[in-house]
Amino acid sequence: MFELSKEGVEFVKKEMQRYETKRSAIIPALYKVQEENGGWVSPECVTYLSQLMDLPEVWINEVLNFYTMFNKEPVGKYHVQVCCNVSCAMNGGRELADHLCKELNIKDGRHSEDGRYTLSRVECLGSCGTAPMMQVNDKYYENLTKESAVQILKELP
Amino acid sequence: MEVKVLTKHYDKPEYRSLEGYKKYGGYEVLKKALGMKPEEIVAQVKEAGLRGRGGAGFPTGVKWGFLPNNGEPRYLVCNADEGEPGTFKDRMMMEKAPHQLIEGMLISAYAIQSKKSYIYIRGEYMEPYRIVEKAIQEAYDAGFLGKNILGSGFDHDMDVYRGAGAYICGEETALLSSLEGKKGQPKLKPPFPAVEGYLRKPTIVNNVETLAAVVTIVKDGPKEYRKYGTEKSPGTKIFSVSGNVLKPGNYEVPLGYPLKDLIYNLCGGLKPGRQLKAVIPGGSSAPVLTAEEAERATLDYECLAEMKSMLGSGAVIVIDDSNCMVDLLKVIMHFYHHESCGQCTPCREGTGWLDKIVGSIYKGEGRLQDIQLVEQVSKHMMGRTICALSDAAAMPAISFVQKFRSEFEFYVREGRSKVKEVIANA
Amino acid sequence: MSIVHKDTPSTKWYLPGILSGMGLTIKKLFYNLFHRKKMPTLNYPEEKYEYSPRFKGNHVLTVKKDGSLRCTACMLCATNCPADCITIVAAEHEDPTVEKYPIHYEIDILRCVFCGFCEEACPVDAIRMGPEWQTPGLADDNFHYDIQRLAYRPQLKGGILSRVDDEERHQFGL
Amino acid sequence: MLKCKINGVEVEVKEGTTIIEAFKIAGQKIAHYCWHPGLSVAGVCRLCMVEIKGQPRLQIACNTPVQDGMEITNQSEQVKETVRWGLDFHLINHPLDCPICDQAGECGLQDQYMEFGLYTPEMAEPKVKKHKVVDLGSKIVLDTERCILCSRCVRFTAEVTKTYELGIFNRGDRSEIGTFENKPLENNYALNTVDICPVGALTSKDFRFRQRVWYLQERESICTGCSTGCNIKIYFNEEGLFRIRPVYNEKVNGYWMCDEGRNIYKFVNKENRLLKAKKGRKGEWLEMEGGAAAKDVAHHFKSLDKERIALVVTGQFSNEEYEALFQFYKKNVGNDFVYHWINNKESFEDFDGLLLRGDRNPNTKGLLQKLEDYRYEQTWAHLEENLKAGKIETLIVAGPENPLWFPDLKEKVQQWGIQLSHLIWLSSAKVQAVDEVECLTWQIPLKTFFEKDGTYVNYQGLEQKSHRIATIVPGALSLSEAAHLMAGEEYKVDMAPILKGPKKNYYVHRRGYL
Repeated sequence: MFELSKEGVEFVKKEMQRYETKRSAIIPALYKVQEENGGWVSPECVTYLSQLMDLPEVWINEVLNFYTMFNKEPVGKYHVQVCCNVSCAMNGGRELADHLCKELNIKDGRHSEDGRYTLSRVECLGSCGTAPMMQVNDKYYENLTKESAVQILKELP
Repeated sequence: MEVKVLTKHYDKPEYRSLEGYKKYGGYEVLKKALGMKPEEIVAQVKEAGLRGRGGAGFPTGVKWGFLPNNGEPRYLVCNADEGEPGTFKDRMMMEKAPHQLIEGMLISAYAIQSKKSYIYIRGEYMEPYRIVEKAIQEAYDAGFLGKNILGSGFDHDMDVYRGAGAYICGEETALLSSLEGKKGQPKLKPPFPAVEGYLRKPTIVNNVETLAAVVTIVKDGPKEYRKYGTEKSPGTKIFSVSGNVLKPGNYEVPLGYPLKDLIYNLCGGLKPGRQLKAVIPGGSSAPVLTAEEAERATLDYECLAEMKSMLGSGAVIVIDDSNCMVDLLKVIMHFYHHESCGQCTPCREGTGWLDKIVGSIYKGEGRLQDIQLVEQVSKHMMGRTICALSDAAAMPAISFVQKFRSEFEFYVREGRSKVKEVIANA
Repeated sequence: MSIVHKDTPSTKWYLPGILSGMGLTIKKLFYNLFHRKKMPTLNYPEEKYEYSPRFKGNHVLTVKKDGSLRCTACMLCATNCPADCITIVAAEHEDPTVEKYPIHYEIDILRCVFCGFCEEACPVDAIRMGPEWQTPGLADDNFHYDIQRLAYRPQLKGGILSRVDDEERHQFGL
Repeated sequence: MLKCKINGVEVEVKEGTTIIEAFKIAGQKIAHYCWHPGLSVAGVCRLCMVEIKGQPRLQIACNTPVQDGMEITNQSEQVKETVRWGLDFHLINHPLDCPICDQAGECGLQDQYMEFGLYTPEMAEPKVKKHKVVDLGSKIVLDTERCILCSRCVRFTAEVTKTYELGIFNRGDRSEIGTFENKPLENNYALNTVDICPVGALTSKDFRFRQRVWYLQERESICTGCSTGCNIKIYFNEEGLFRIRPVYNEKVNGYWMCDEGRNIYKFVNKENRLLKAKKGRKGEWLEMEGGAAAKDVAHHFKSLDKERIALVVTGQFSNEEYEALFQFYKKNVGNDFVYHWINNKESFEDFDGLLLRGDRNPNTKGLLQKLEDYRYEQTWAHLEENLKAGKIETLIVAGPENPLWFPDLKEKVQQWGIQLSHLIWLSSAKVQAVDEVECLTWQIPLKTFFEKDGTYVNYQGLEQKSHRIATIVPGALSLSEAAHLMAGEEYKVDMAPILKGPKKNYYVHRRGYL
């Protein structure tokens, strides 16, 4: 059974006050839950959040399933998102993703075998001028080459 | 040449903080604006002919004029959900000059007499989110936000809201849905957000660049603003250039600037030995221009509309002859398939269908009639839905197929790309 | 209508008629004795005539690869039947990919006019009209053919495979 | 009032009317899936496109208000082309499993395809796979592949019942209707979502696979499940009744009805009915026709002590029947031992806020009025007292149509069997307890609301007429017929046509083509 930490509960309560409707707090609350649940939101989290926020589970689940930044399944310690949209594709974003799959031992196209990395090919991240690029968790890495990307990922703690 | 009006001080790192911003005349315009009547500011913006920089190009002053006078609380929302492939100007503006945005929002909020505003930032922009959040805190501490701002009796609260990854939230009504904590699905129009928006209250949604431009208009007056640009598209605009150019990046140029100059002068041209093949002038949803059209095009709303394309958000994607158009269309179609919110049937099913057709052509399993089918499906997706996402998907599809038909036909017949062939031969 | 019989020599004297008739019989007898393979008659019931496969005889319910009934109980055959001779009772199948199947399928063969409309109406090739045509029986025999008889009678040797396969269709996403 | 022209037909509509409503007023056909008059406007199916003179872009009719002097058409080539493509967009990912879909025959996609489609599909790509046969509790099965995401059901649970069970998850063509973690959709109005679903995505477990809809006839009637008196449509054929759906009535039920009310058809079907009249007592019953039994009662009546007779009535009958029964009682018995049997005293005044009322009788109000008219003012306690004291020997009981809603039925009947010497039991339902009584009993089968004409007064005091449709149990009498026959009068028993023979394809009958 998932439960937020005391500080997390306080954060959600505060967010519910912060906006005009408490429904607006769903997205921040889901971010918090995702952070505390190891990078993804499980159905139990939704049930828990629905009780905490006193909102129908369906509302939370709809939001959870609509937005791409909420993970519906467990992810590795580093969620590597490689942009494969037009500008990046033209500058080798897709090849970079394939290369990373190979280098990081990602067989099924999602998770590396040691569970450290999860790779997803995502749509435009708004860094087209510095293509190709990737986002690891919150942080942007731009103007990559195959070698530099691997190096960056390998050097992560 | 670049004309730096908005981006004048962007090269100075201290411009990001309140102190640095004030050093270069920050918040002086706000003082001036608070001394004016709200109607005067609206009139000035109207006179300056400022058009929305987010994509649709709707005149900002006219939009403000739609607000009903029914005494209901009004909201101002800044659309910083920059998701259009090829666009990265708002990110730069928020990172480099958050206070410029806040000042612009304060002036706009005063002009429309709104007491509460939100900045909706796309979820992936964690860095800009932190910067803007910090800037707002600074502004509160300095008394630029909150009760009785600068002793004028004008109260205003500002907050940031972080999205969670949905291109469609860049559409204003979808953004408002998202802000209400719902799925980011566009709402039916009418009623327009200016009448019934956030929480069914009158709401104005403006792009980051638009709101920042309000500062310069109020600062120098509409006449000065009109000095740049053309008659119908006045002012300067930031263009995000990406793709196969040597120096991609954001460039502020007056509207009406020739596209050719942007590519070859400011951006350093193409890689050596490459020919220009096509240019997407306004983000991935704008119809593509051929090289020949790109030579003629000037960057303003009218010229591009005449060429059946659009200025959009000002994201210029330059494509050279090493790219296969089938491949690029597949990437673009996959994007719209991924991002359709699923509300209206033509868009929900049409984007998926286009993605599958183009995908099967790409895999070499296409039929000749598929090319025509792409056109037909796109044609019937256009103008049939609540928001413009289905148009945004249909327009590139139609233009790609029409302008590069021979390439598509070659691909269908041979099951491989013409371009790679050409390059190999060369 | 009245028939006028006129006496002619050939009818007045019966002997020529008998002789010519006997002549034909004897000719055929000898012909058949020497050309036994060309004989047009069969020694029914020891010998049976094979009709073409397109003959609309007794109904067959086809089966899937696993031997279960192909029929989805859509009732289109029953709806289309001009003689109202098909009765189907549908039920929910345990397997969600099958969803609906008939627990009871009955054709009143004495009402059936063998028009073949059921075969035409069937969307999944579940009912066909086979080449069998002998349906003798006594008055108290059961002429309501049930699933057992329609799909698994011994003559069918474990059932006839349907041409329409769900798995293949799902594979191609149809 | 605004004037507008719809396909050339001039109509006047109220201010604020949308074009689609004007189309309905003008009696013109318009394709639509997501719009439902009882729900908010979603505007997502994009099928109700119309061309307005002077506007270059096609507009959706459901969200565009009529303005004075508008000329609107949906017959132009442009609109037809658009609707055809709109339909194609709906169909490209539709699984086309009509053979096993319960909606086939009343499906919006089929109807519109016959109207606008009739083309060869151009979709050559694989369809999107989603979940099939999702169990949504005891009432409903969901098939997300068939779903066209019109969001009617989602809006229903959000706006009408406010229970928020359903939602649309994911986005683009991966969107799916569903409940959170397959939680059951169990509210008492859930089956309305099945009614409003324009395709076969939501199907009712109760009706699932029992009949193809073209084998069903439909007739309007009044629900006798509670004192609200919802207007209903009964679907039946020669094999019996199969389902009930609501019919719009602004004053009574709007567009909806409760799920409990939908079950009343079960008490009309033969399995739960008293099929033959019986005379005798436990273990020694003599079967006879209803009329004969009533006449036998009349014959026997003379030998009974009139002062020791009492009448028990329930609120399940029509005004006309009460009138005839009380007339009979007044003339032939004359005492005022008439008692109103209230089934569920504790929950009698309950109301769930939407439609369902605690008073599970269709005509309590009518009965009370008639009791007042005849000045029958005895209380139930009085009956119990008299029974205990042995002052009553014979009881005439006009029993319930639906025994489920009379929880005290068994106990009462057993008690009467001991206390009485004669019981005259009038009811349409098969009641096990009555078969086991020890006193001399006549059981006379009655007609249900489906088989007789009658007026019912609902809780608001609104009189609603229900008409006879067909006969299920041929020997049954209405309460008034029974009353006349028990009085010894010669009376002709009238009957609606009996349901027999093989079922027919009623679509051919109704539309003239298949």
